[in-house]
Amino acid sequence: MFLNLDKVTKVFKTGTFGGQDLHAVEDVDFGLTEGEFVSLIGESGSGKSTIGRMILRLTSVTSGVIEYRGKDISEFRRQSLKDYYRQVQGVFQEPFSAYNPIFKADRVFRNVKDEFFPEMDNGRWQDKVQDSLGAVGLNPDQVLGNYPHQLSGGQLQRFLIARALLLDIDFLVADEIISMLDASTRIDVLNLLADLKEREGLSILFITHDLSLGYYISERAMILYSGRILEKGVTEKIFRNPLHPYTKLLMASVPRIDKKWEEVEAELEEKQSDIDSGCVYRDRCSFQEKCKQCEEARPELREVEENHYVACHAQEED
Amino acid sequence: MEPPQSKEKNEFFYFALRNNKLVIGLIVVFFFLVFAIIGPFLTEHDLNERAGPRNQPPSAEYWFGTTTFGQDVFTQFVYGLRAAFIVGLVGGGLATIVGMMVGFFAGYHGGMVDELLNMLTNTVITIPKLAVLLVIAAYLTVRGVIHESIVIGLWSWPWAARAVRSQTFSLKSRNFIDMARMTGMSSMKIIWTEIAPNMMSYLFMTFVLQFGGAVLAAATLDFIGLGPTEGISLGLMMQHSFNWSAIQLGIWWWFVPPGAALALLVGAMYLMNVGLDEVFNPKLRER
Amino acid sequence: MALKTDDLRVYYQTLKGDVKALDGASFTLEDGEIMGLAGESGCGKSTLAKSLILLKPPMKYVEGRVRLDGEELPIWDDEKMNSFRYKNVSIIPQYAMNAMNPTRKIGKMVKELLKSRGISPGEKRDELEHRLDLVDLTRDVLSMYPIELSGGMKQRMVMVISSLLDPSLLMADEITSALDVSTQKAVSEMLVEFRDKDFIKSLIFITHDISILYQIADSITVMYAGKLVERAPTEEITGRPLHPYTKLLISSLPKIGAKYTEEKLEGIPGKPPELLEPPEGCRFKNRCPKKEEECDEEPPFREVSPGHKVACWKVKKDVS
Amino acid sequence: MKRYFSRKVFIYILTFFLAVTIDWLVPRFMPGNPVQNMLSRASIQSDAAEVMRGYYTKAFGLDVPLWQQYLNFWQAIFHGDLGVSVYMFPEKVTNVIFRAVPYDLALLVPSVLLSWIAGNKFGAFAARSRWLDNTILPITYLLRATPYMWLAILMAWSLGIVWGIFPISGAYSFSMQPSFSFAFLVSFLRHWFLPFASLFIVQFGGWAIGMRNMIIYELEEDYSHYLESLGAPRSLVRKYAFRNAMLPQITGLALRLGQVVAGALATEIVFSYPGIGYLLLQAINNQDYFLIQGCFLFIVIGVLLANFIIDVVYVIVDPRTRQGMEGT
Repeated sequence: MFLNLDKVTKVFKTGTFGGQDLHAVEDVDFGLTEGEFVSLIGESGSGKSTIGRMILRLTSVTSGVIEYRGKDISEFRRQSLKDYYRQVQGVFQEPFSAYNPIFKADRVFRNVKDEFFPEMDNGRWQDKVQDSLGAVGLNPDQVLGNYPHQLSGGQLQRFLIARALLLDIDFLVADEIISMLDASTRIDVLNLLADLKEREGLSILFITHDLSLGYYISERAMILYSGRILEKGVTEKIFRNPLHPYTKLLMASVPRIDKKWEEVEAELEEKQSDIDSGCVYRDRCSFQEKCKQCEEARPELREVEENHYVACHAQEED
Repeated sequence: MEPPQSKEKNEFFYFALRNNKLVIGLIVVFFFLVFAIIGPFLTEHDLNERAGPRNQPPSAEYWFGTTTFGQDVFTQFVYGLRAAFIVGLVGGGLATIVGMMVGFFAGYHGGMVDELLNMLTNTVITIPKLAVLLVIAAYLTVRGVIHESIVIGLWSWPWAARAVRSQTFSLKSRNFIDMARMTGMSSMKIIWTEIAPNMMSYLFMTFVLQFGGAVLAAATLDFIGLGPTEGISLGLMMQHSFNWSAIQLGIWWWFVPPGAALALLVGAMYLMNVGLDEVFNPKLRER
Repeated sequence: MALKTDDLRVYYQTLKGDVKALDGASFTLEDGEIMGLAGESGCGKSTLAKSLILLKPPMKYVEGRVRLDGEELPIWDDEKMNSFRYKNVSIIPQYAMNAMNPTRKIGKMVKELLKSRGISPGEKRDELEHRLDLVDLTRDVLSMYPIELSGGMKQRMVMVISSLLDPSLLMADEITSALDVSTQKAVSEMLVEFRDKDFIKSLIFITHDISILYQIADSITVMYAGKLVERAPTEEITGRPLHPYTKLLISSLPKIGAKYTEEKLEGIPGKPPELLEPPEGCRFKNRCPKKEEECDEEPPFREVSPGHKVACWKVKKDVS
Repeated sequence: MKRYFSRKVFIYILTFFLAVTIDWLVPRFMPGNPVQNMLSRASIQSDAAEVMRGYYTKAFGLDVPLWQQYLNFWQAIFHGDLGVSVYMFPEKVTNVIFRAVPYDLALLVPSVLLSWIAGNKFGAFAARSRWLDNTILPITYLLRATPYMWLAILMAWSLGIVWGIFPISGAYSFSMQPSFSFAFLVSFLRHWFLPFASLFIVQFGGWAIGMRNMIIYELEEDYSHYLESLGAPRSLVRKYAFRNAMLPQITGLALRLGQVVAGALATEIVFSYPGIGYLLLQAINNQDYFLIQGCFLFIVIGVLLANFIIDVVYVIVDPRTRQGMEGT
């Protein structure tokens, strides 16, 4: 495994004075092989962004280990951390907020040069910049020298991907990178990610709330709810045969343009996040056989068919 | 839908020049600044020299009249104005810088660092400035304007620190900080190259307020006798006039100019601050 | 006919000049109709909603007439407009999460709001509670502060408040974009129910997400760069879009079951024009694959088949 | 909630501890022997001086180790023993202070409260009115920037000397003794008016500006726009904005009230008004360390109490703080 998460947990202190604990991510295990495109699908508050930020070392891990090429990433310091960032980068949801509004957009490139390539002469650097802009489908003459507000959301996101490409990355965390973009441009950015994976052999962790996007683009998918992975596996299998009731509910409520919402009588209560033991999904579960186990024990992720896992007691019997 | 926003510099000047508060404030401050700089060259008298007859009302020869000791009020006034600018710049500047440092570190690092710095800030806010000044006044039998400015600066930073801290806190959650962190930059460098430039306008406004506050604080200290033992200041002029019964004797030209200058100068500073706020924050503009 | 707008133009005043955010909108809305208003950010859809209820600087009324239930809406006159607000036209704003005064208990705020509009809160008490039940909120929320509610709860509370006086026209401005898919569905369905129960006569539902409109709207209107480009019944526009922009927009949406490796979707190259100085003629022409010379002249927004209006020269040819 | 307050209390105790330590340091920081310094300033007869020297050397405890002196100081504080004043020998410092406090209360409580109410009303009224914003508001900026003592001097000179309407020195006529007679009351009020008015005017400016700036922010908040969209009259929108803008002003009020004990140093000096401020000046001029220490202790306690009250009040009036404490 090239990236591996082992029982990763993140607990936030909430309340201004740190009175309560919020388990944003709980015992998450998964791995990524080289050149793989994996989707992490969940609603807001599911902990999906926290997982991305922990992989990027922007948030610390409360317990558990994240390993990159066999090394615990929490042990990286200065030089080794820099080496890590040379290979692993991230792009986030809000295109404008990733740029310091008072500087020109190219500053993100200059920062990369200052920190990683201080010796490189300017001519060669310019060539490198042109190459990576080309790789993300931007015309350097149109985008260089502009302030962030003069560029469109789609351009800004491509710009950030180009920034990552300046480093010889082999892993990219893409956290909701198209959800703020306009419909007419978002699909192109998504296609770009897929192209990069094909062309450069990048591994990509694609974090999204949108099932259809996850399906469109990824080889494997993980469904996250309240900090736990409820179902994971090969994308087609999950979509064709969703086993977890939550996955089913998600499938039912995604607005689609080809099918109307079925008469799913899923009156949705507010999420209950204060479940301390038992299945995190039990309060909204539509399964009649709400067995005792769901109250008491957290279901473990089990493989129900080859490369298809689910964490649900109801699936354990057979 | 928002109209397209543009942050170009000419827009700043466009609104700055059309903001009456800012323009008037600037003119007044600039006027006093020029006065403080060239004033001393306009007078041939020394500060404490007996320049003429006692208690002379303003005249062509003694523009602002003379004191009970025959000193030229105009001379004292222009030197006092200088002292006010020094206190404002040094005291206000120091308070802004210390507040900035504390605010940056507390806001950026959060957690324990934040807790400790917060505690320090609250403590400094509660302990009266006078108590500290008294200790210092007792210790330094010879004090100048600079000493006074430093003490004021070191004791007025908490308000600035609180403001800077909350600003830093909100900037910190923006993604561009994450982008910088993902180049392996040190937190010091991130603070200086990413956060601080974003807060220039805010820091400047903080400084303007601190400048005004320091000038007023110094005037009060001077008036109650904890001010400089050497030189002159606008506060000292008021103290002297009061102590030598200028009120009862009706020597108004001795105490009117220093107070009026203070009120106008600091008032202009406050006005400027509100004007700047309106320029930087489109929501506050006049409608 | 519930609402009829005629060549409505509302600009934003900026330093560099007027941004022509809404540049001539004419449409009619039938009684009981839910109209979806779709388009990219900056296309003027929110401007349209805001101008129908609270038109204030930097927005500027330029021209156009609006009639609601046969009566003229004086949208350019803030004072006169006041008697229509809430009672005849109402809005669920984009910022529904922050729409309630943080330091007032919700029930008290509603009471004061009603009183200020000359309505006795006692009279509306039952109706209010009834509607809380409908949107699945307990009555306790009335004695809570907004901050004690979750995002979804606040959203529903604002829905109840905004529709309490049974306005003829309700506008929902991007209210689902910040919500999770499951909540999105619930909120949208509740609005349909409001219409079915005759709380409101008609609804304009604004969103950038056409798939939601497909689920709940009777008709869809697509805007581009300050202009209406297409308007038709929902099934018609999603099944047989005529304007090139609508076509491209719909074909770029990933469907569940579509996969990159099997069927690569395409976006629309280019970006919308600056509305400070929009180009002459069709505003989509620079991105349009079918662009021809005649596009330099502005295409009229005409009916090409019953209930289906399009602003495109090419469509005329296709049809005739 | 509990955690929140226990932490707050901890900070207050820490601050109090620090303040008392500084207070203790004041005389000890002096170059030379504090007792000697003190007595040389107070011109008294030599046999009395001996008595005093003996008393103060013992009181300061200069003959025991420093840590012992420090502990003794704390002990004395808890016994309410702040020593004996030099300047008013042989009166106890606590008595001297308690005699001054009523004058501070009489002067400052009305001036702070009235200026707060009037300033807030005016600031809210002036906000978003182009006409007032350009005419009267600049004047309030000037008021806020006016040094207290200067306005006091101006008023004393014009109303006191030139027109002779008000007396300008003391809290009542020198020829009178405090009593509950009508004549005394008139005299008291006449002496009270000028210091009160000068304090009121300057503070009025500060409150008015604070309120104006706050309310403009509130009027641009989403909840205000929502009310406008639903056709709520201007009065309701403004009422809500005003209420929310008041919250920071409450903090300001409490802080200011906390300083009531500190008096309005400069103003009291100008009018020789016998509050703590005036007392402190006398103490400083006479190097009366026990009195200085006592005054500061009172000031610090006042400030700390006021701060604590704000913390409690805030939790009650602003639901947002409550939520933060319980977590979301």
